[in-house]
Amino acid sequence: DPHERAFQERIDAGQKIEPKEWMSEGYRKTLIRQISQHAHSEIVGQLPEGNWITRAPTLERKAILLAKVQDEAGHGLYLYCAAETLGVSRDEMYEQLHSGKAKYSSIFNYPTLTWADIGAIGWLVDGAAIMNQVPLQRCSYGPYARAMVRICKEESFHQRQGFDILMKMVKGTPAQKAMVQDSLNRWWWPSLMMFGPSDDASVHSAQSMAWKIKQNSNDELRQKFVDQTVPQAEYLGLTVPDPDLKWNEEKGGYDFAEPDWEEFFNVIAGNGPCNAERLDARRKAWDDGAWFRDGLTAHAEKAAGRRAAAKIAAE
Amino acid sequence: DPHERAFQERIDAGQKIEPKEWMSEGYRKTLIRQISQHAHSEIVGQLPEGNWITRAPTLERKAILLAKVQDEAGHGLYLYCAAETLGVSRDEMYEQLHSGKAKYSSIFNYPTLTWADIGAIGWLVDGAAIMNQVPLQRCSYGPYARAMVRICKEESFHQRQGFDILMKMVKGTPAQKAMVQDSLNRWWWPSLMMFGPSDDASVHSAQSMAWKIKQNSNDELRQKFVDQTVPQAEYLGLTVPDPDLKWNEEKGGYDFAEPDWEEFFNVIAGNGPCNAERLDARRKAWDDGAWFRDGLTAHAEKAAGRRAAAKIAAE
Amino acid sequence: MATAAVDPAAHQAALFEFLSRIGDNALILGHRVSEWCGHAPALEEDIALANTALDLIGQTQLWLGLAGEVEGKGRSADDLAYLRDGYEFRNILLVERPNGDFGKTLMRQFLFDAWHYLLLKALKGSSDQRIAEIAEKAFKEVSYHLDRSRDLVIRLGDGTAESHSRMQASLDELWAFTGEMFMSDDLDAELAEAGIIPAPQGLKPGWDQIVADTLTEATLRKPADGYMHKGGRRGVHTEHLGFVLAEMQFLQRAYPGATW
Amino acid sequence: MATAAVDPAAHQAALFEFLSRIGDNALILGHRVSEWCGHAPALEEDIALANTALDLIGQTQLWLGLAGEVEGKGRSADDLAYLRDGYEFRNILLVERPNGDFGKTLMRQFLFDAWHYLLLKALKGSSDQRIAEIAEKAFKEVSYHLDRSRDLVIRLGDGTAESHSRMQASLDELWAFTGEMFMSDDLDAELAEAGIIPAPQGLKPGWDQIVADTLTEATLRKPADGYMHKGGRRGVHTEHLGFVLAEMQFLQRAYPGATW
Repeated sequence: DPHERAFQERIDAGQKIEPKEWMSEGYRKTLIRQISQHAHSEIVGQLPEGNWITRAPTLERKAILLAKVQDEAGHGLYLYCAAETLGVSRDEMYEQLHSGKAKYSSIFNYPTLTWADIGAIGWLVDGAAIMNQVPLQRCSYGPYARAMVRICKEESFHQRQGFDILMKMVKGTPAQKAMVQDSLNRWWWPSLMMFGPSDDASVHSAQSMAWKIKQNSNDELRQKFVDQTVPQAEYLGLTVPDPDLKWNEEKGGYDFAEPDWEEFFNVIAGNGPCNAERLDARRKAWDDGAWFRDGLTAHAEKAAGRRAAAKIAAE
Repeated sequence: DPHERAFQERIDAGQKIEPKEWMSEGYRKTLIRQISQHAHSEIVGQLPEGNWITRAPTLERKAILLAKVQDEAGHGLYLYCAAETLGVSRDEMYEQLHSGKAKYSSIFNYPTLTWADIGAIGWLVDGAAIMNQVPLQRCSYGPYARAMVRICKEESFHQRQGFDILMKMVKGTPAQKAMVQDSLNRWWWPSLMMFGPSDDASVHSAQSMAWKIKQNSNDELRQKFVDQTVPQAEYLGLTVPDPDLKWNEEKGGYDFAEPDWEEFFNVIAGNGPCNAERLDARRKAWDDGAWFRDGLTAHAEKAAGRRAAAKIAAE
Repeated sequence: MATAAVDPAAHQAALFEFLSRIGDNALILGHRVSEWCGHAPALEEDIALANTALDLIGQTQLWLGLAGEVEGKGRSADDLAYLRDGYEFRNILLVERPNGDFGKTLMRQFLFDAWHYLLLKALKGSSDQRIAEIAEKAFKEVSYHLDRSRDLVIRLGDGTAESHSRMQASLDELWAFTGEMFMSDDLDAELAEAGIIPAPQGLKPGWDQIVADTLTEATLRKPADGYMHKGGRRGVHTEHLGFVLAEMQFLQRAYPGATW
Repeated sequence: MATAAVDPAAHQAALFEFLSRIGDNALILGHRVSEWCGHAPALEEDIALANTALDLIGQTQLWLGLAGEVEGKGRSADDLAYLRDGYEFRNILLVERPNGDFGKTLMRQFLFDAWHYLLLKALKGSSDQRIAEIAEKAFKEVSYHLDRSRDLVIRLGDGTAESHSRMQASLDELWAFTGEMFMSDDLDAELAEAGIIPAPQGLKPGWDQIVADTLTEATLRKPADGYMHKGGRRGVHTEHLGFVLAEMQFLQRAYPGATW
C-alpha cells in the first residue's frame, strides 16, 4: 500500500501526523486505545486521591490536593480532546469505560489507606507516569504530543509535591514515619507494574515503536524508574521492600526482583482491591448526572430556537 | 345514652376497660390518637439518640445506648399493639405518621449535637416522659395501662443512665463540663414544653381527665418536673437557663418562667430544627423496606400454600 | 460606612466572631463541594467544583488566619479549622446542608454565592484594611462563582421537565436556610457601626434582586418567605456538622502535634 | 485439639493477634449493624439489629479486654477500639463492607454468622480457659444470630422476584470477601498447633454445608469460587475502614484522656 508506505516514511522522518491527514487504520485504532486509556486513567485517578481531600491534615495540604485532582481532570479533558481528533466521541469513550471494554491504569485499583498514600501516589505513581510520558512528548501524533508537553509539566510538579508530603512525614513522629514505610511497602510493586510486563510478553510493542507511539521498551523504563527512585527512598530513610534489590556496578543500575505478574493480571481481570468500587463510582456519577446533561442540552436547544425565532422576527 | 352512662360509671368506679368491651367512639378515638402518638414518639425517638451510637465514647456507653434505643423500639411495639386492640392497624398508624397527620413528641425535632445531649435526653426528656407516664399506669384502658407499667420501669432506668453520663462529664475536664451546661441550655425549655401548654389552652384535657386517660393537668406535671429537676441540676453543678427561677417557700415549689410557646407551636407546625429530617428518615426507612416486607409476605404465602398442598397430598 | 470608637476588648471579640463566621462558611462549604470530587455529572463540572472548593479553602486560610491573629492566642488557621468542636463553629446552617443531588449542590451554591458576592463587595470598603484586602481577593473569585452557579441554575431551571422540577425542589428545601444570612446580632451591629462590615440586613434587597432575576429567567418559583432556620452563627448547628468534623479533623485529632 | 509447647513471647504476640482479629470483627460488624438503628424496614428488625449490635459490642469488650491483658501493656478494650489507626485493625474485609440495602446487610450477616458460629463452637474447646469461657457466652448469642439471618435469607431468597434478585446480587457481591475467613498464616498455625484455636481452613467444610443448605432452601445460586479478597487480617483494609474509624473514634480522639 503506497499510502501506508508514505505514511511510515513521514513518521520515520520525524514528521508529526495531524488530525486531517491520512493515517492507517491500525495507527488510528492504536492511538485511540492508548489515548482514551490514558484519559480514563486521569479520570479514575481522581478517586483514590479524592478519597483524602475531606481528610487532608492541613488547609494547605487540602488546597494542594484539590489543585492536583483538578489538574488530573484537566488532563483527562485534553486527552479526550486529543482522542476526539481521531474520530471518536467522548461519550463513546465513556461508554467503553463504563462497560469495562476500555481499561485504565491498574494502579488506581489500589486503595488509599493513609495520608502517606497521597504522598506515595505523587512520588511513585506520578513518577512512573512521567517516565512513561516524557517520551510521548515526541510521539508522532501531533495533538497527543502537544497534550503531553503540558501534562508532563504539571505531573512533575505533582511528583515534587508528593515527595514533599513524605519528607514532612519522615521527619515527623515515629508513627508518621511508619505510615510512610507502610505506604511504600504497598505501592512499590504496583508502581513497577505500571510499565507493563516485559516487552517479550507485549503484543503491541513493536508496531507501536515503529509508529513512534511508543519510544522505549517497558523494561527500559522500569529500570530507569528504579534507578531514579531508589536513591530517593534512601534519602527519605525508607527501605524498598525488595530483598533482591542491589546496585549492579557493571550495568550502572539496580538489579531488582520481578513484580508479581499474577497479581498484575488479576487486577487487570477485575480482581484488584478497588476495581468494582472505582467503576461503580464512575458509572454512578454518569448515570446520576444524566438529568443534568439532558437539562443543559434541552436549554441549549431552547435558547437556539429562541435566537432563531428572534432573528426571523427581526427580519 | 345509657351505654355511655354505664361506661362512664365503670370508669368512675376505677374499673379497667378491656378491648372487647363497649366503649364510646370518642374514648376510642382519643385513645387511638394518644397511644399512636406515644408509639410514634418512641419510634422517632430512636433517631436523635441513634445519631450518637456510632460515636459513643466507650464500648460500655455504646452498649448502654444500643440497649436503650432497643428498649424504645420495644416500647413502640407494645404501644402499637395496645392501639391495635382499639381496631386500628399498625400500617394505618404508620400511614398517618408518614403523611404528617399523626404527631409525635416535638422534643425529637431537636438535634443531638454533642455526647452530653445523650445524657440530657435521658435525664430531662425521659424524666419528663416518666412524669407524664407514671399516672398512665392507672389509666382506664387496660392494655395501655399495662404497657405503661413495663415502659415506666425501663424509662426510669434510662433516666438514671442519662444522669450518670452527665455526672461523669461534669466531674471530667472543663470542656466536658461546658458541654453539659450547653446541653442543658438547649434542652431545658423544650423539656418543659413536653407537658404541653397550660390546660386552659388545651381542648381535650377535661374530657380526657373524665375518661381517666389523663390524670393530671399539664401545669401540675410541669411544676412537679421542675421541682424534681432543679435540685438535680444543682447537684451536677449546672445553671438552669432561667433567670426567673426561684424557690417559692409558700407554694413549696419553684417559680419559673413561661417557655416560649411560639417556638413550641412553630415546631409543631413543622418548623423545628429536625422535623423534615426525622420524617424523611422514617419515610425512607419505610419506602426502602417495602421490598423486604413484600418478600416476607410472599414467602409466608408460598409456605402456607406448600403446607396446604402437602396436607392434601397426605390425605 | 461610618467609623465609631469602641471598647478594644469587646471589639476584638466581635471581630474574632465575625472572622470565624465568614471563615467557617468558606471552610464548611469548601468541604461539602470537595465531596463531589471525581463524582460530578460531567468532567467540566469536576474541574469547576474543584476550583470552587479550592478558592473557598484559600479564603478560609486568609479569614481564619486573620481570626487567629486578632484573637492573639497564637492559634493558626489550621488550629481553628482542625481543633475546634462543633459548638465553636460559626458557619450558617445553609453551608452544612448535605450535597443531595447535583442540582441541590448548585442551588445551595447559587443562594450562597449571591450573598457572598454582595458581602465581599461591601467588605472591600471595610474600615479594617486587612479585611478589605482579603475581600478584594475573594471578591474576584466569588464573582466568578456567582456567574457560574447563576448560569447553571438558569439553564437547569429552564431545561427539561425533570431538571426544572429537581431545581425547584432544591430551592424549596433550601429556602428556609437563607434567612440566617441576613440576621443580625449585637456583634454585627457594633462592627457595622464601626464601618468594618455591612449591616447583614442591608444586603437583603440586593440579594432579593439577584435571586428574583435569576429565578425568573430560570422559570423557577420563588418560595414564600416562611419560617427561617437559624443557629449556626451562634454555634448551634444541625446534626450534619458533627459528621463533617469527625471526618475533616481525623488526622489532626488522631496525631496531635504532628506536622504535615 | 492437641497442645504443644511454644516460645512464650511469640505465643503472646500470636495470641494478641488472634484476639485482635476476633475482637475487631465483632467491633466493626457491630458498628455497621448499629448504623441501621431507627432506619430498618420493620420495627421488629430495628429491635433485632440493635440486639445483634449489642451482642457484638459485648463480645468486643471481652475479646479486646483479653487482648489488652495478654499484651500486658496496660491497654484496655477501649484503648484498643478507640486509639488504634486503621492499619492496626485486624478485622476481615467482609465486616467493613458498607451496609447497602437491607438485603446486603442480612447476607453479610448470614455469611459471617455461619462462620462465626463454627469458630466459636470450636473455641469453646480451646486449651486457653479464658478463650473457652468467652466463646461459651458468645456462642449462645451467635447461634441465635445465625438462626435469624439464615431464616431471613431463606424467606427473602424464596420471596418475591425482587427480593430474590436483591439477595442474589448481595450474595454475588459479597462472595469474594468470604475466602478471607478460611485463610491461615503462621500465627494461626501456631495457635492451632497449641490447641488454642481451630485451624481456619478446617472450618470450611462445615461452613460450605450450612451455606449450601441455606442457599438451596432460599433458591439462591451459589457463586463460583473465584478470586478472593484479603488483607484485613494483616491490617490492609479497604478505603471504607478509615471513615468508620473517623466517626467511631471522634470523641476519644478530640478529648484525649477524658473519662466518659
